[in-house]
Amino acid sequence: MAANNAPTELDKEQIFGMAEKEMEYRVELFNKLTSTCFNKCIDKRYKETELNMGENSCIDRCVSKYWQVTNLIGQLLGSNRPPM
Amino acid sequence: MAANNAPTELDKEQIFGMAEKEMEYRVELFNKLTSTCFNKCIDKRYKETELNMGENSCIDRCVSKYWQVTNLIGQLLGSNRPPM
Amino acid sequence: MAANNAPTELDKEQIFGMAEKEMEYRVELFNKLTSTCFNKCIDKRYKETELNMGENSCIDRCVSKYWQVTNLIGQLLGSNRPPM
Amino acid sequence: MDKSMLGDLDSLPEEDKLRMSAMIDQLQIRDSLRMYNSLVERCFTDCVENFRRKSLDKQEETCVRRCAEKFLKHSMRVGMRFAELNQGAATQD
Amino acid sequence: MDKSMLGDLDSLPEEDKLRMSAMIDQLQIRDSLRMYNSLVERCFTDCVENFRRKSLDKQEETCVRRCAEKFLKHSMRVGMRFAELNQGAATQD
Amino acid sequence: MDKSMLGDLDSLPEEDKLRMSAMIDQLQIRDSLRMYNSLVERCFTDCVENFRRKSLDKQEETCVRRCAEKFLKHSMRVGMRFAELNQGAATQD
Repeated sequence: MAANNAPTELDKEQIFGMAEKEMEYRVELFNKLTSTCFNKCIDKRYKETELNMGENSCIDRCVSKYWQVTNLIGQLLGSNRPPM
Repeated sequence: MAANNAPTELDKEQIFGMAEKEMEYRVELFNKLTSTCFNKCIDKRYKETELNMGENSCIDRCVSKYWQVTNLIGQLLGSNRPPM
Repeated sequence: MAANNAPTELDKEQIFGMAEKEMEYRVELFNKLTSTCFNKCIDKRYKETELNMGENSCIDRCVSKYWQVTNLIGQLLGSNRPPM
Repeated sequence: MDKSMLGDLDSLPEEDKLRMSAMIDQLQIRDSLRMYNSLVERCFTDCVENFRRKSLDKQEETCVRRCAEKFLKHSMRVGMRFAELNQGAATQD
Repeated sequence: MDKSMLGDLDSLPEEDKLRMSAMIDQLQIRDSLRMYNSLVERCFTDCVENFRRKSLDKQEETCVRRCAEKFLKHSMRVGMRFAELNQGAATQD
Repeated sequence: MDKSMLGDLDSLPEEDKLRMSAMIDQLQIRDSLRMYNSLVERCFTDCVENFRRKSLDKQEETCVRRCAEKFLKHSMRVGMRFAELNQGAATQD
Protein backbone atom coordinates (compact mmCIF):
# COMPACT_ATOMS: atom_id res chain seq x y z
CA MET A 1 0.00 0.00 0.00
CA ALA A 2 1.32 3.42 -0.93
CA ALA A 3 1.90 5.88 1.85
CA ASN A 4 -0.44 8.84 1.65
CA ASN A 5 0.70 11.97 3.43
CA ALA A 6 -2.17 14.25 2.40
CA PRO A 7 -4.43 14.87 5.38
CA THR A 8 -7.75 13.05 5.18
CA GLU A 9 -11.08 14.78 5.70
CA LEU A 10 -11.18 13.54 9.30
CA ASP A 11 -7.60 14.69 10.00
CA LYS A 12 -8.49 18.13 8.77
CA GLU A 13 -11.55 18.23 10.98
CA GLN A 14 -9.30 17.30 13.89
CA ILE A 15 -6.90 20.11 13.11
CA PHE A 16 -9.67 22.68 12.87
CA GLY A 17 -11.31 21.25 15.98
CA MET A 18 -8.03 21.51 17.86
CA ALA A 19 -7.54 25.11 16.75
CA GLU A 20 -11.07 25.90 17.83
CA LYS A 21 -10.57 24.37 21.29
CA GLU A 22 -7.33 26.33 21.67
CA MET A 23 -9.10 29.58 20.85
CA GLU A 24 -11.97 28.77 23.19
CA TYR A 25 -9.34 28.21 25.85
CA ARG A 26 -7.80 31.63 25.27
CA VAL A 27 -11.17 33.36 25.36
CA GLU A 28 -12.05 31.55 28.59
CA LEU A 29 -8.67 32.38 30.12
CA PHE A 30 -9.19 36.04 29.33
CA ASN A 31 -12.74 36.02 30.71
CA LYS A 32 -11.80 34.26 33.95
CA LEU A 33 -8.84 36.59 34.41
CA THR A 34 -11.03 39.63 33.85
CA SER A 35 -13.72 38.44 36.20
CA THR A 36 -11.30 37.30 38.93
CA CYS A 37 -9.34 40.57 38.90
CA PHE A 38 -12.58 42.57 38.93
CA ASN A 39 -13.58 40.71 42.09
CA LYS A 40 -10.19 41.26 43.68
CA CYS A 41 -9.64 44.90 42.73
CA ILE A 42 -12.87 46.80 42.21
CA ASP A 43 -14.91 48.47 44.93
CA LYS A 44 -18.44 47.03 44.58
CA ARG A 45 -20.20 50.08 45.95
CA TYR A 46 -19.73 51.67 42.53
CA LYS A 47 -19.43 55.24 43.82
CA GLU A 48 -17.88 56.47 40.58
CA THR A 49 -17.57 55.61 36.92
CA GLU A 50 -13.81 55.92 36.60
CA LEU A 51 -11.23 53.44 37.83
CA ASN A 52 -9.21 55.14 40.57
CA MET A 53 -5.43 54.93 40.96
CA GLY A 54 -5.55 52.17 43.53
CA GLU A 55 -7.81 50.08 41.29
CA ASN A 56 -5.61 50.65 38.26
CA SER A 57 -2.43 49.49 39.92
CA CYS A 58 -4.26 46.56 41.50
CA ILE A 59 -5.45 45.48 38.04
CA ASP A 60 -1.93 45.60 36.57
CA ARG A 61 -0.52 43.49 39.40
CA CYS A 62 -3.45 41.14 39.36
CA VAL A 63 -3.01 40.40 35.64
CA SER A 64 0.70 39.87 36.17
CA LYS A 65 0.18 37.48 39.09
CA TYR A 66 -2.61 35.62 37.31
CA TRP A 67 -0.27 35.08 34.40
CA GLN A 68 2.38 33.69 36.74
CA VAL A 69 -0.11 31.31 38.33
CA THR A 70 -1.13 30.15 34.86
CA ASN A 71 2.49 29.37 34.04
CA LEU A 72 3.16 27.74 37.39
CA ILE A 73 0.20 25.40 37.12
CA GLY A 74 1.02 24.76 33.47
CA GLN A 75 4.42 23.46 34.59
CA LEU A 76 2.84 21.27 37.27
CA LEU A 77 0.47 19.79 34.70
CA GLY A 78 3.52 18.80 32.70
CA SER A 79 2.75 21.01 29.77
CA ASN A 80 5.95 22.68 28.65
CA ARG A 81 4.36 25.11 26.28
CA PRO A 82 3.39 28.61 27.42
CA PRO A 83 -0.28 29.10 28.34
CA MET A 84 -1.01 30.97 25.12
CA MET B 1 -17.88 40.35 -13.42
CA ALA B 2 -21.53 39.53 -12.84
CA ALA B 3 -22.93 40.15 -9.39
CA ASN B 4 -23.94 36.97 -7.60
CA ASN B 5 -26.51 37.39 -4.88
CA ALA B 6 -27.02 33.72 -4.01
CA PRO B 7 -25.46 32.97 -0.63
CA THR B 8 -22.36 30.78 -0.79
CA GLU B 9 -21.94 27.68 1.32
CA LEU B 10 -19.80 29.61 3.79
CA ASP B 11 -22.30 32.48 3.97
CA LYS B 12 -25.02 30.03 4.81
CA GLU B 13 -22.90 28.47 7.54
CA GLN B 14 -22.41 31.97 8.91
CA ILE B 15 -26.12 32.65 8.96
CA PHE B 16 -26.90 29.38 10.72
CA GLY B 17 -23.99 29.92 13.08
CA MET B 18 -25.28 33.39 13.90
CA ALA B 19 -28.80 32.07 14.55
CA GLU B 20 -27.34 29.38 16.79
CA LYS B 21 -25.33 31.90 18.83
CA GLU B 22 -28.40 34.06 19.19
CA MET B 23 -30.43 31.14 20.53
CA GLU B 24 -27.63 30.12 22.88
CA TYR B 25 -27.70 33.69 24.12
CA ARG B 26 -31.43 33.54 24.84
CA VAL B 27 -31.12 30.23 26.66
CA GLU B 28 -28.25 31.58 28.74
CA LEU B 29 -30.14 34.79 29.49
CA PHE B 30 -33.10 32.76 30.72
CA ASN B 31 -30.90 30.49 32.83
CA LYS B 32 -28.99 33.33 34.44
CA LEU B 33 -32.21 35.20 35.12
CA THR B 34 -33.76 32.11 36.72
CA SER B 35 -30.75 31.37 38.84
CA THR B 36 -30.22 35.00 39.92
CA CYS B 37 -33.86 35.50 40.93
CA PHE B 38 -33.85 32.16 42.78
CA ASN B 39 -30.89 33.42 44.80
CA LYS B 40 -32.56 36.77 45.47
CA CYS B 41 -36.09 35.55 46.28
CA ILE B 42 -36.17 32.00 47.61
CA ASP B 43 -35.70 30.99 51.24
CA LYS B 44 -32.88 28.43 51.18
CA ARG B 45 -34.07 26.58 54.27
CA TYR B 46 -36.63 24.86 52.03
CA LYS B 47 -39.29 24.51 54.73
CA GLU B 48 -42.03 23.88 52.21
CA THR B 49 -42.56 22.75 48.62
CA GLU B 50 -44.81 25.58 47.49
CA LEU B 51 -43.70 29.11 46.65
CA ASN B 52 -45.28 31.44 49.22
CA MET B 53 -46.88 34.80 48.43
CA GLY B 54 -43.78 36.80 49.27
CA GLU B 55 -41.64 34.64 47.03
CA ASN B 56 -44.11 34.87 44.17
CA SER B 57 -44.26 38.64 44.14
CA CYS B 58 -40.49 38.85 44.58
CA ILE B 59 -40.06 36.64 41.49
CA ASP B 60 -42.35 38.83 39.37
CA ARG B 61 -40.50 42.00 40.34
CA CYS B 62 -37.13 40.36 39.98
CA VAL B 63 -37.87 39.27 36.40
CA SER B 64 -39.13 42.74 35.58
CA LYS B 65 -36.05 44.46 37.03
CA TYR B 66 -33.68 41.98 35.41
CA TRP B 67 -35.28 42.75 32.09
CA GLN B 68 -34.78 46.47 32.66
CA VAL B 69 -31.12 45.95 33.54
CA THR B 70 -30.70 43.92 30.35
CA ASN B 71 -32.12 46.77 28.32
CA LEU B 72 -30.14 49.42 30.15
CA ILE B 73 -26.84 47.64 29.63
CA GLY B 74 -27.80 46.84 26.05
CA GLN B 75 -28.12 50.59 25.44
CA LEU B 76 -24.76 51.27 27.07
CA LEU B 77 -23.15 48.64 24.86
CA GLY B 78 -24.46 50.57 21.89
CA SER B 79 -26.78 47.87 20.68
CA ASN B 80 -30.08 49.41 19.66
CA ARG B 81 -31.97 46.18 19.28
CA PRO B 82 -34.00 44.74 22.16
CA PRO B 83 -32.26 41.99 24.18
CA MET B 84 -34.38 39.27 22.60
CA MET C 1 -45.08 4.51 -0.57
CA ALA C 2 -42.34 2.12 0.44
CA ALA C 3 -41.10 2.35 3.97
CA ASN C 4 -37.50 3.44 4.20
CA ASN C 5 -35.69 2.43 7.35
CA ALA C 6 -32.21 3.68 6.44
CA PRO C 7 -31.37 6.74 8.51
CA THR C 8 -31.20 9.95 6.53
CA GLU C 9 -28.24 12.31 6.75
CA LEU C 10 -30.17 14.55 9.15
CA ASP C 11 -31.19 11.59 11.33
CA LYS C 12 -27.58 10.58 11.60
CA GLU C 13 -26.59 14.10 12.58
CA GLN C 14 -29.27 13.95 15.25
CA ILE C 15 -27.94 10.68 16.62
CA PHE C 16 -24.37 11.94 16.76
CA GLY C 17 -25.58 15.24 18.22
CA MET C 18 -27.50 13.35 20.89
CA ALA C 19 -24.47 11.22 21.76
CA GLU C 20 -22.36 14.36 21.97
CA LYS C 21 -24.80 16.10 24.31
CA GLU C 22 -24.92 12.99 26.50
CA MET C 23 -21.13 12.94 26.78
CA GLU C 24 -21.00 16.64 27.51
CA TYR C 25 -23.51 15.96 30.26
CA ARG C 26 -21.30 13.28 31.81
CA VAL C 27 -18.23 15.47 31.67
CA GLU C 28 -20.15 18.33 33.27
CA LEU C 29 -21.58 16.03 35.95
CA PHE C 30 -18.09 14.85 36.82
CA ASN C 31 -16.70 18.39 36.90
CA LYS C 32 -19.50 19.75 39.08
CA LEU C 33 -19.21 16.77 41.41
CA THR C 34 -15.45 17.27 41.70
CA SER C 35 -15.71 20.98 42.31
CA THR C 36 -18.62 20.70 44.79
CA CYS C 37 -16.90 17.99 46.86
CA PHE C 38 -13.64 19.96 46.83
CA ASN C 39 -15.54 22.91 48.31
CA LYS C 40 -17.23 20.70 50.91
CA CYS C 41 -14.24 18.58 51.96
CA ILE C 42 -10.93 20.33 51.42
CA ASP C 43 -9.26 22.71 53.86
CA LYS C 44 -8.59 25.88 51.84
CA ARG C 45 -5.58 26.94 53.87
CA TYR C 46 -3.57 24.39 51.89
CA LYS C 47 -1.15 23.56 54.71
CA GLU C 48 -0.03 20.36 53.03
CA THR C 49 0.10 18.68 49.66
CA GLU C 50 -1.43 15.36 50.67
CA LEU C 51 -5.09 14.67 51.33
CA ASN C 52 -5.43 13.76 55.02
CA MET C 53 -7.62 10.95 56.36
CA GLY C 54 -10.54 13.21 57.19
CA GLU C 55 -10.52 14.67 53.71
CA ASN C 56 -10.31 11.26 52.08
CA SER C 57 -13.32 9.85 53.87
CA CYS C 58 -15.24 13.07 53.32
CA ILE C 59 -14.57 12.75 49.57
CA ASP C 60 -15.85 9.17 49.46
CA ARG C 61 -19.06 10.07 51.27
CA CYS C 62 -19.51 13.23 49.26
CA VAL C 63 -19.32 11.34 45.96
CA SER C 64 -21.76 8.77 47.26
CA LYS C 65 -24.27 11.37 48.44
CA TYR C 66 -23.90 13.41 45.26
CA TRP C 67 -24.74 10.30 43.29
CA GLN C 68 -27.84 9.73 45.40
CA VAL C 69 -28.98 13.32 44.90
CA THR C 70 -28.48 12.90 41.14
CA ASN C 71 -30.70 9.82 41.18
CA LEU C 72 -33.30 11.40 43.43
CA ILE C 73 -33.66 14.48 41.25
CA GLY C 74 -33.59 12.29 38.14
CA GLN C 75 -36.66 10.51 39.48
CA LEU C 76 -38.40 13.79 40.25
CA LEU C 77 -37.73 14.99 36.73
CA GLY C 78 -39.52 11.91 35.48
CA SER C 79 -36.53 10.38 33.81
CA ASN C 80 -36.46 6.69 34.57
CA ARG C 81 -33.00 6.05 33.24
CA PRO C 82 -29.96 6.21 35.53
CA PRO C 83 -28.01 9.47 35.46
CA MET C 84 -25.20 7.93 33.41
CA MET D 1 -37.23 26.55 28.04
CA ASP D 2 -40.22 26.97 25.78
CA LYS D 3 -39.43 26.28 22.14
CA SER D 4 -41.50 29.20 20.90
CA MET D 5 -39.08 31.59 22.60
CA LEU D 6 -36.34 30.60 20.26
CA GLY D 7 -37.75 32.27 17.20
CA ASP D 8 -40.08 32.11 14.28
CA LEU D 9 -39.30 29.60 11.57
CA ASP D 10 -42.21 30.19 9.21
CA SER D 11 -40.38 32.54 6.88
CA LEU D 12 -37.66 30.03 5.96
CA PRO D 13 -37.49 27.64 2.96
CA GLU D 14 -38.44 24.05 3.81
CA GLU D 15 -34.91 22.61 3.88
CA ASP D 16 -33.56 25.35 6.15
CA LYS D 17 -36.62 25.02 8.35
CA LEU D 18 -35.75 21.37 8.96
CA ARG D 19 -32.17 22.18 9.74
CA MET D 20 -33.09 25.05 12.04
CA SER D 21 -35.59 22.87 13.82
CA ALA D 22 -32.98 20.14 14.32
CA MET D 23 -30.63 22.77 15.73
CA ILE D 24 -33.28 23.93 18.19
CA ASP D 25 -33.87 20.33 19.27
CA GLN D 26 -30.16 19.93 19.96
CA LEU D 27 -30.04 23.14 21.97
CA GLN D 28 -33.04 22.03 24.00
CA ILE D 29 -31.50 18.66 24.79
CA ARG D 30 -28.29 20.32 25.88
CA ASP D 31 -30.23 22.84 27.94
CA SER D 32 -32.27 20.20 29.80
CA LEU D 33 -29.16 18.17 30.59
CA ARG D 34 -27.40 21.30 31.86
CA MET D 35 -30.43 22.24 33.89
CA TYR D 36 -30.42 18.77 35.45
CA ASN D 37 -26.73 19.12 36.36
CA SER D 38 -27.21 22.60 37.83
CA LEU D 39 -30.23 21.57 39.85
CA VAL D 40 -28.31 18.66 41.38
CA GLU D 41 -25.37 20.92 42.18
CA ARG D 42 -27.57 23.59 43.72
CA CYS D 43 -29.72 21.30 45.88
CA PHE D 44 -26.73 19.23 46.96
CA THR D 45 -24.84 22.37 47.98
CA ASP D 46 -27.81 23.81 49.87
CA CYS D 47 -28.99 20.60 51.55
CA VAL D 48 -26.04 18.30 52.23
CA GLU D 49 -23.78 19.59 54.97
CA ASN D 50 -22.48 16.62 56.92
CA PHE D 51 -20.29 13.79 55.70
CA ARG D 52 -20.34 11.45 58.64
CA ARG D 53 -22.20 8.81 56.61
CA LYS D 54 -22.28 7.76 53.01
CA SER D 55 -26.07 7.80 52.65
CA LEU D 56 -28.46 10.74 52.65
CA ASP D 57 -30.44 10.95 55.89
CA LYS D 58 -34.19 11.60 55.92
CA GLN D 59 -33.80 15.31 56.52
CA GLU D 60 -31.37 15.79 53.64
CA GLU D 61 -33.63 13.85 51.31
CA THR D 62 -36.64 15.99 52.21
CA CYS D 63 -34.58 19.11 51.72
CA VAL D 64 -33.41 17.97 48.27
CA ARG D 65 -36.96 17.14 47.18
CA ARG D 66 -38.29 20.51 48.27
CA CYS D 67 -35.35 22.34 46.74
CA ALA D 68 -35.87 20.65 43.39
CA GLU D 69 -39.65 21.12 43.36
CA LYS D 70 -39.35 24.71 44.45
CA PHE D 71 -36.79 25.39 41.76
CA LEU D 72 -39.02 23.87 39.08
CA LYS D 73 -42.01 25.94 40.18
CA HIS D 74 -39.83 29.03 40.32
CA SER D 75 -38.48 28.31 36.88
CA MET D 76 -41.99 27.93 35.45
CA ARG D 77 -43.10 31.24 36.93
CA VAL D 78 -40.01 32.99 35.60
CA GLY D 79 -40.75 31.49 32.18
CA MET D 80 -44.28 32.92 32.20
CA ARG D 81 -43.18 36.41 33.20
CA PHE D 82 -40.31 36.30 30.75
CA ALA D 83 -42.62 35.30 27.90
CA GLU D 84 -44.92 38.22 28.70
CA LEU D 85 -42.03 40.68 28.56
CA ASN D 86 -40.83 39.17 25.30
CA GLN D 87 -44.24 39.46 23.78
CA GLY D 88 -44.43 43.08 24.90
CA ALA D 89 -41.05 43.76 23.30
CA ALA D 90 -42.10 42.01 20.08
CA THR D 91 -45.33 43.96 19.66
CA GLN D 92 -43.52 47.23 20.29
CA ASP D 93 -41.44 46.71 17.15
CA MET E 1 -11.53 40.24 22.96
CA ASP E 2 -9.08 41.45 20.38
CA LYS E 3 -9.07 39.28 17.26
CA SER E 4 -5.27 39.40 16.93
CA MET E 5 -4.99 37.44 20.19
CA LEU E 6 -6.55 34.43 18.62
CA GLY E 7 -3.63 33.56 16.38
CA ASP E 8 -1.80 34.14 13.19
CA LEU E 9 -3.53 33.08 10.00
CA ASP E 10 -0.93 34.15 7.45
CA SER E 11 0.71 30.76 7.09
CA LEU E 12 -2.48 28.96 5.97
CA PRO E 13 -3.72 28.23 2.42
CA GLU E 14 -6.43 30.61 1.21
CA GLU E 15 -9.38 28.25 1.66
CA ASP E 16 -8.43 27.30 5.21
CA LYS E 17 -7.76 30.94 6.01
CA LEU E 18 -11.35 31.77 5.10
CA ARG E 19 -12.70 28.94 7.19
CA MET E 20 -10.49 29.80 10.15
CA SER E 21 -11.51 33.42 9.92
CA ALA E 22 -15.20 32.45 9.86
CA MET E 23 -14.60 30.32 12.94
CA ILE E 24 -12.99 33.24 14.75
CA ASP E 25 -15.93 35.46 13.83
CA GLN E 26 -18.31 32.90 15.31
CA LEU E 27 -16.27 32.67 18.51
CA GLN E 28 -16.24 36.44 18.81
CA ILE E 29 -19.99 36.71 18.39
CA ARG E 30 -20.53 34.04 21.03
CA ASP E 31 -18.05 35.74 23.32
CA SER E 32 -19.70 39.17 23.07
CA LEU E 33 -23.12 37.71 23.73
CA ARG E 34 -21.79 35.82 26.75
CA MET E 35 -20.06 38.92 27.99
CA TYR E 36 -23.33 40.82 27.70
CA ASN E 37 -25.14 38.14 29.72
CA SER E 38 -22.44 38.04 32.42
CA LEU E 39 -22.34 41.79 32.72
CA VAL E 40 -26.10 41.95 33.25
CA GLU E 41 -25.94 39.18 35.84
CA ARG E 42 -23.05 40.80 37.70
CA CYS E 43 -24.44 44.33 37.81
CA PHE E 44 -27.94 43.12 38.66
CA THR E 45 -26.59 41.00 41.52
CA ASP E 46 -24.43 43.83 42.88
CA CYS E 47 -26.94 46.66 42.45
CA VAL E 48 -30.48 45.37 42.86
CA GLU E 49 -31.30 44.39 46.41
CA ASN E 50 -34.93 45.25 47.06
CA PHE E 51 -38.02 43.84 45.40
CA ARG E 52 -40.72 46.07 46.76
CA ARG E 53 -41.41 47.51 43.30
CA LYS E 54 -41.25 46.23 39.78
CA SER E 55 -39.22 49.13 38.38
CA LEU E 56 -35.62 50.08 38.99
CA ASP E 57 -35.33 53.15 41.23
CA LYS E 58 -32.93 55.99 40.43
CA GLN E 59 -30.23 54.69 42.76
CA GLU E 60 -30.27 51.20 41.28
CA GLU E 61 -30.10 52.60 37.78
CA THR E 62 -27.08 54.75 38.62
CA CYS E 63 -25.39 51.79 40.25
CA VAL E 64 -25.99 49.59 37.18
CA ARG E 65 -24.60 52.24 34.83
CA ARG E 66 -21.45 52.71 36.89
CA CYS E 67 -21.00 48.98 37.32
CA ALA E 68 -21.21 48.37 33.58
CA GLU E 69 -18.94 51.27 32.64
CA LYS E 70 -16.43 50.34 35.28
CA PHE E 71 -16.41 46.75 34.10
CA LEU E 72 -15.83 47.80 30.50
CA LYS E 73 -12.93 50.06 31.47
CA HIS E 74 -11.52 47.32 33.65
CA SER E 75 -11.85 44.83 30.83
CA MET E 76 -10.01 47.13 28.42
CA ARG E 77 -7.14 47.62 30.84
CA VAL E 78 -6.88 43.87 31.45
CA GLY E 79 -6.83 43.37 27.69
CA MET E 80 -3.88 45.76 27.29
CA ARG E 81 -1.84 44.16 30.05
CA PHE E 82 -2.70 40.70 28.81
CA ALA E 83 -1.60 41.56 25.28
CA GLU E 84 1.74 42.82 26.59
CA LEU E 85 2.34 39.58 28.46
CA ASN E 86 1.36 37.57 25.41
CA GLN E 87 3.74 39.50 23.24
CA GLY E 88 6.52 38.96 25.75
CA ALA E 89 5.80 35.23 25.75
CA ALA E 90 5.70 35.12 21.94
CA THR E 91 9.06 36.88 21.48
CA GLN E 92 10.66 34.56 24.03
CA ASP E 93 9.96 31.58 21.78
CA MET F 1 -11.77 12.34 32.74
CA ASP F 2 -11.28 8.72 31.86
CA LYS F 3 -12.18 7.94 28.27
CA SER F 4 -13.92 4.68 29.18
CA MET F 5 -16.56 6.64 31.08
CA LEU F 6 -17.81 8.16 27.90
CA GLY F 7 -19.38 5.02 26.51
CA ASP F 8 -18.95 1.82 24.64
CA LEU F 9 -18.10 2.07 20.95
CA ASP F 10 -17.84 -1.63 20.09
CA SER F 11 -21.34 -1.97 18.73
CA LEU F 12 -20.92 0.69 16.03
CA PRO F 13 -19.96 0.27 12.34
CA GLU F 14 -16.31 1.09 11.59
CA GLU F 15 -16.90 4.50 10.02
CA ASP F 16 -19.12 5.74 12.84
CA LYS F 17 -16.67 4.35 15.36
CA LEU F 18 -13.94 6.57 13.90
CA ARG F 19 -16.16 9.60 13.96
CA MET F 20 -17.36 8.93 17.51
CA SER F 21 -13.81 8.41 18.64
CA ALA F 22 -12.76 11.71 17.05
CA MET F 23 -15.64 13.40 18.85
CA ILE F 24 -14.53 11.96 22.18
CA ASP F 25 -10.98 13.17 21.55
CA GLN F 26 -12.29 16.67 20.91
CA LEU F 27 -14.38 16.61 24.09
CA GLN F 28 -11.38 15.47 26.08
CA ILE F 29 -9.17 18.22 24.72
CA ARG F 30 -11.80 20.80 25.55
CA ASP F 31 -12.27 19.29 28.99
CA SER F 32 -8.55 19.36 29.87
CA LEU F 33 -8.22 22.96 28.72
CA ARG F 34 -11.25 23.95 30.77
CA MET F 35 -9.92 22.07 33.76
CA TYR F 36 -6.64 23.95 33.41
CA ASN F 37 -8.48 27.29 33.33
CA SER F 38 -10.64 26.40 36.34
CA LEU F 39 -7.70 25.19 38.36
CA VAL F 40 -5.84 28.44 37.75
CA GLU F 41 -8.91 30.48 38.69
CA ARG F 42 -9.53 28.47 41.85
CA CYS F 43 -5.94 28.47 43.15
CA PHE F 44 -5.43 32.11 42.25
CA THR F 45 -8.62 33.09 44.08
CA ASP F 46 -7.75 31.02 47.16
CA CYS F 47 -4.04 31.91 47.36
CA VAL F 48 -3.44 35.42 46.04
CA GLU F 49 -4.79 38.10 48.33
CA ASN F 50 -2.45 41.07 48.19
CA PHE F 51 -1.61 43.25 45.22
CA ARG F 52 1.20 45.35 46.58
CA ARG F 53 3.66 43.78 44.12
CA LYS F 54 3.49 42.42 40.65
CA SER F 55 5.24 39.12 41.40
CA LEU F 56 4.04 36.17 43.46
CA ASP F 57 5.81 35.97 46.81
CA LYS F 58 7.18 32.67 48.16
CA GLN F 59 4.12 32.01 50.32
CA GLU F 60 1.67 32.53 47.48
CA GLU F 61 3.68 30.26 45.23
CA THR F 62 3.71 27.48 47.82
CA CYS F 63 -0.02 27.88 48.33
CA VAL F 64 -0.69 27.66 44.57
CA ARG F 65 1.45 24.52 44.25
CA ARG F 66 -0.31 22.78 47.12
CA CYS F 67 -3.72 23.87 45.91
CA ALA F 68 -3.09 22.48 42.44
CA GLU F 69 -1.59 19.20 43.66
CA LYS F 70 -4.34 18.73 46.19
CA PHE F 71 -6.98 19.37 43.56
CA LEU F 72 -5.42 16.82 41.21
CA LYS F 73 -5.27 14.18 43.94
CA HIS F 74 -8.83 14.98 44.91
CA SER F 75 -9.94 14.75 41.32
CA MET F 76 -8.32 11.34 40.92
CA ARG F 77 -10.01 10.00 44.03
CA VAL F 78 -13.39 11.33 42.89
CA GLY F 79 -12.80 9.66 39.52
CA MET F 80 -12.20 6.28 41.18
CA ARG F 81 -15.30 6.47 43.36
CA PHE F 82 -17.37 7.74 40.47
CA ALA F 83 -16.24 4.89 38.24
CA GLU F 84 -17.24 2.36 40.93
CA LEU F 85 -20.72 3.86 41.17
CA ASN F 86 -21.04 3.87 37.40
CA GLN F 87 -20.03 0.25 37.19
CA GLY F 88 -22.57 -0.62 39.88
CA ALA F 89 -25.28 1.22 37.94
CA ALA F 90 -24.29 -0.49 34.69
CA THR F 91 -24.44 -4.03 36.12
CA GLN F 92 -27.83 -3.31 37.68
CA ASP F 93 -29.33 -2.81 34.22
